[in-house]
Amino acid sequence: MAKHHVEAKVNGDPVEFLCETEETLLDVLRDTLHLTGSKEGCSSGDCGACSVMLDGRLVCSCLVLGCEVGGRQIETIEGMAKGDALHPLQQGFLEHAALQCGICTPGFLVASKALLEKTPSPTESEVRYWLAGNLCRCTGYDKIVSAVMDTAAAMRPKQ
Amino acid sequence: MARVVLVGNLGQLTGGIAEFDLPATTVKQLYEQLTELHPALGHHLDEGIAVAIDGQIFQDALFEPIGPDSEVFLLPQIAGGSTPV
Amino acid sequence: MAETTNGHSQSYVGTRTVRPDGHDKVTGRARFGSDFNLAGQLIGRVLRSPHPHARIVSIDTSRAEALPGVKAVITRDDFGDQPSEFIPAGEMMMNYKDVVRNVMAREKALYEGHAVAAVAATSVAIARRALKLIDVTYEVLPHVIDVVEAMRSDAPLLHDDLFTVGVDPKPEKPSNIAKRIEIKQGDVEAGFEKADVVIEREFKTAPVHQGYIEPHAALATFSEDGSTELWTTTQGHYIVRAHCARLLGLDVGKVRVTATEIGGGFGGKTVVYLEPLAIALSRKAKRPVKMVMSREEVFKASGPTSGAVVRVKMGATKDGKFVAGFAELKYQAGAFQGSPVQPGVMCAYAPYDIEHVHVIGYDVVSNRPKVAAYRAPGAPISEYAVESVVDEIAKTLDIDPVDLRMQNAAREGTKAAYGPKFGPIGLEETLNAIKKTEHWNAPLRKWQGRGVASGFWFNIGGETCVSLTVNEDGTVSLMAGTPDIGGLRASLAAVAADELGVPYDKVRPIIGDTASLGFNFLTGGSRSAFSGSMAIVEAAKQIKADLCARACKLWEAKPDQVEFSDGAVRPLGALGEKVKPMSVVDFAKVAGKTGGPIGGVGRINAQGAGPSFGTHLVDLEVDPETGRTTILRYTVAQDAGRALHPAYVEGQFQGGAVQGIGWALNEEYIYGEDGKLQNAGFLDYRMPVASDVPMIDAILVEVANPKHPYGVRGVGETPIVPPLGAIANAMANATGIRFTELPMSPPKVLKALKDKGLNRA
Amino acid sequence: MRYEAPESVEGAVALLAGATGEARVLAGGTDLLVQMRADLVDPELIVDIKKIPETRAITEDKGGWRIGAAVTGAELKEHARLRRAWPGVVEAANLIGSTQVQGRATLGGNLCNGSPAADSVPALIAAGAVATLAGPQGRRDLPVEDVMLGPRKLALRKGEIVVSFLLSPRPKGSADAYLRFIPRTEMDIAVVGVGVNLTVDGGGTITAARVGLGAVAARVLLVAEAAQAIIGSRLDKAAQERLEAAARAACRPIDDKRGTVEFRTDVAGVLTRRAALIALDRARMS
Repeated sequence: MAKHHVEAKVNGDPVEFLCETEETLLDVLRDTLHLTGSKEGCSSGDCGACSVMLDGRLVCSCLVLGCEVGGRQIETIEGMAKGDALHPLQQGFLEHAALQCGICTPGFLVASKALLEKTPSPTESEVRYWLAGNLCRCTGYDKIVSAVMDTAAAMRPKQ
Repeated sequence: MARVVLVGNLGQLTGGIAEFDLPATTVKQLYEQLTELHPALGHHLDEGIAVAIDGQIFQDALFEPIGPDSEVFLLPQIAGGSTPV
Repeated sequence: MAETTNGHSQSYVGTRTVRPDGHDKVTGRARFGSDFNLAGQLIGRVLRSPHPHARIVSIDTSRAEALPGVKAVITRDDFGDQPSEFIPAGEMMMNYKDVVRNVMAREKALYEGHAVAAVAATSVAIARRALKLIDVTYEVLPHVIDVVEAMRSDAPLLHDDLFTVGVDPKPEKPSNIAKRIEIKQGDVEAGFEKADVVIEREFKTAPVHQGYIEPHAALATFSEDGSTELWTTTQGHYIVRAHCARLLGLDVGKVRVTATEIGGGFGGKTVVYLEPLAIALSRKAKRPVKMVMSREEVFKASGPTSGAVVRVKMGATKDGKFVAGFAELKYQAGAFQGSPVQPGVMCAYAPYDIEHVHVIGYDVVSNRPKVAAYRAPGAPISEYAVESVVDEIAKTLDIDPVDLRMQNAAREGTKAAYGPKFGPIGLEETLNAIKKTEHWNAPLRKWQGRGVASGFWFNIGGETCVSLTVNEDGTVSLMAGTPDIGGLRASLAAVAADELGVPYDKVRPIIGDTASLGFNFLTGGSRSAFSGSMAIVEAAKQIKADLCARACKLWEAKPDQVEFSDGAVRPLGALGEKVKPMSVVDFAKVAGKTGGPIGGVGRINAQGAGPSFGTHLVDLEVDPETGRTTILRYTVAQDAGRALHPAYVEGQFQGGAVQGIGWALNEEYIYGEDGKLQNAGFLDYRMPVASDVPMIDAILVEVANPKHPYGVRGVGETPIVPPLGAIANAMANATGIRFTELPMSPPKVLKALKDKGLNRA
Repeated sequence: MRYEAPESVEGAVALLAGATGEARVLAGGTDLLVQMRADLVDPELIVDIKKIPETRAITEDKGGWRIGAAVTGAELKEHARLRRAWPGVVEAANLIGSTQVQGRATLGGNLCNGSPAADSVPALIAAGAVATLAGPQGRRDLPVEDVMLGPRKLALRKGEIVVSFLLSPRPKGSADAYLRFIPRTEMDIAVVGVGVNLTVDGGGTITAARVGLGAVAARVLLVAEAAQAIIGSRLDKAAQERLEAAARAACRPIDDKRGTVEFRTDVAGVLTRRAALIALDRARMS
């Protein structure tokens, strides 16, 4: 059958694309829209490297069909920095050396941003459980968790 | 004369002799003298061998000097991140 | 950071600078293996054997070739056979007869997932359909998975031309035992005579995968004249070039390989899988071909490290002196010979000063994917077994386990169990550091336990080539040829900045392709920061000498009237009144007038890699009713020689520790009776997730390596050596039971507790 | 492969009933998409039910709760009143996968995937949840324990879908709890899953109970013997031991990559006791 014609918003910009039913949102982002910041580590929702926001919900873009996202808002790592300024989490990851190889970093950043928008003052345990769907094999998570906690503290309005 | 010790399986190529005293002043000379004594060692020395001179391990270092009373060990090469065979 | 026009004396080495490649990696801009595309590219896919062991009777590709959109199909017939000879590829000794068979099965498929054919098509969907149209006739053969079964004389034989090396006389019958190796020191039997306590145990470890999050990926384009370009995610693009040129009969000089950003490797990206296939498909299709492995393919067809059976027998006097150590190691190599049993043998007793040592190792093939290197290849397995027995000796003699290690620790001048004497090393310092932690004395509750273990890795140097170029504005371009897998560019840029006295942010480091620099051995063996910084010092030396020479000409001075210091050539003595110092920036402005471009190239075969020792301390808690283990607290102390970038050194310690936690508790390759892998995915291959682990305290011990200009030691591999033993020792401390099989997964732990009637809170 | 996203139950049923080849319902997609990638299924038609308002709603229904089949775990968690009424059901749903999966995975999908290890199913069974199905012959209600017959085998007829689940009103002094065993802290499939729902009288004696056991048999079990073992007790040591024994007796597990028969059986007893104690605490405080 004919491809699906889909209109959606990615990082605030209107996009239009054609896709087969079996193509995932991740396939569309990477191969059709050339937004390769979202990474494919497993295609089964187990590694979180493809994390994006879909209408404000954190999801694995490998577990969403491209044809499902008509009329919806998608936010990817490419939309995280605003203008000249990195998002505080991006800056925090750099300063804490919270990345080694960097393949999991976009997914961790998107997921961490979602956490802080929901829970501005997470405990270490909340951070670890929220990020349990994002695999990192390099860092042992230590510096990632510190980066998220410290950035959260820095982002909170000071009393 | 430098004291030369073969570690591991290399000894099997010298009929079990694992220790030598040789007048070599470089790794290159050492290889030549050993091959002279035990031709079977020949191509094994060209590949996959590390040389420890007075405790310092060298890999592929033909011109490394050997002192008159140096203690030299021939070891299987360590490849670390790559798999040694 | 303030920039001074006339030289610059700030030191960056040893500080926590932001990595130069960082912004690209937090914004999604950085391009990893599968992020590269070429106009007109085809998609390549691999057909893999469903059988663990089968003769390939015939392969009929005609139906696949007839499918519209299919542009090329390759099989064993597209690769010339290779003679059985071990030749050095970089530093790795390889037998290309095996390599060519591993990238594409020839006579037999030797493991489930073994590549049998590959297609290139205009879309993923067509490529997938094409695979289903390739008709392969297999003659299924009996298979063998377990290492001990594979060693039996009646075991199914993988290679009828494999005769055990290292036994005398040479065996008449082939077997699955590729090699027997041995190291001896003193007289181990006499040693055991002197022992008051002798403990002997047999241990079993499961194969574990490196678990990098980025699957293998390659993009190749081949021109009619044989010139080839390849983009691939690898730890060593020069090694990839060597392998591909050899396997496809190409001139090395015509193959240009670019290492993309690499999403983890840990040793697993030191060999070729997709690369030769992508080039062969592109050669046939005359179009670029892109290939990316699925996660399932990564688990089934790329190298885990060995599973093993290890027997250890140690003897000590009643006052705690180790007098004899024996060990027998049986390592799985996978379908082709070449397990890391050699370093396993050499590392087993390396941390200790023992007079009598005898270690035997076997390299054994079975119907599993060929093992690849994994962080300190071979060492974690044998050192886990020894550290477990050391812990039992401590308990038996009622000696503090750290004190016992201290008493027997290798130190400068100790004759290593593998032969030579150690230079300056830091094992005692790491033991002291651990003993000084608050962690060491913190209280524990019921069902909680504490364990300690030490570990050793050799580290290597090797061939390295880097270039430094001073640009017209005085900024510096740094090119290295070893893929940056965890912050290398930050370390090298700091060294270059300090050597030339320019600001860190004026040094731009990149990883060059194989056409841009001389041969570089791969990123592995904990060598890239060690060797790379050495080569940069060499390149900077050339630049300094050149600038001094130019200054002499400009100032009409003698060489002894000038010196390079703090980023500038400075006039000495009386000359100082006549002329002002000239900084690197000043020279850059007049480069053309004074002789042309300014730059240096460091070409070295780095020697003098210093071993790195580490000691790990772990607390854990066992749920006696379910056998579940929780890691409560973890401290790593390791000798870094000198940490060029402390944060990334800590990162190596922390990452290695957590990989070790996974190895110890939950990671394993699980095979069914049918010889097929049952957990080829992140769901059931259980790597630690963020909520499984605590913070990992990292203590940097710095015992300078005298052979390195900055005192650097490699740090990347040692951190995965101690965790297995430390966690096993903590389990023994928590439960009173000595576990001798990894992983210590809940069913095994609960069974052991139940057998002792301990499975109640 | 066809993709349809009807906006009414009738539309979805008509599409599925009319399908010539293999047809699959798409809710959260966290199982279906993985199976498609792995070439385990290759449906001719995919019917996305998320555009049907009825499958997406959580509504109070005569003191009880009606939960749409396509409501996600994250949405359940954010529903404070539902969480207070049925903590066990909500915590079970919240154990399905990662935060990312929580944003997609649904109660209906978790049940209709037909896995004996589905986390939310033992809790729904313990809760006495009833599934409302719609098909070509109209609607019918089926207790959740009767929906799944075996691995990947459901009692649904051709063209039938699960529209919603009904949780009955809570009598005073009742509460539920769900516990599962996994080797890691997250991201694993349950090796054992236990839902316990019980009611206590003023004196703290258990007057009613239901126990659902997952991953220990070919389907999720409703274990009446386990409930009988504690009804009339105050969950004293003796009752706890009877409960454990009953739970273990009900297990008919298999050895597989996730656990052995012995391990699953032992842990089923332990978790049933622990879940019952949590439910009891909650019931007494309610």
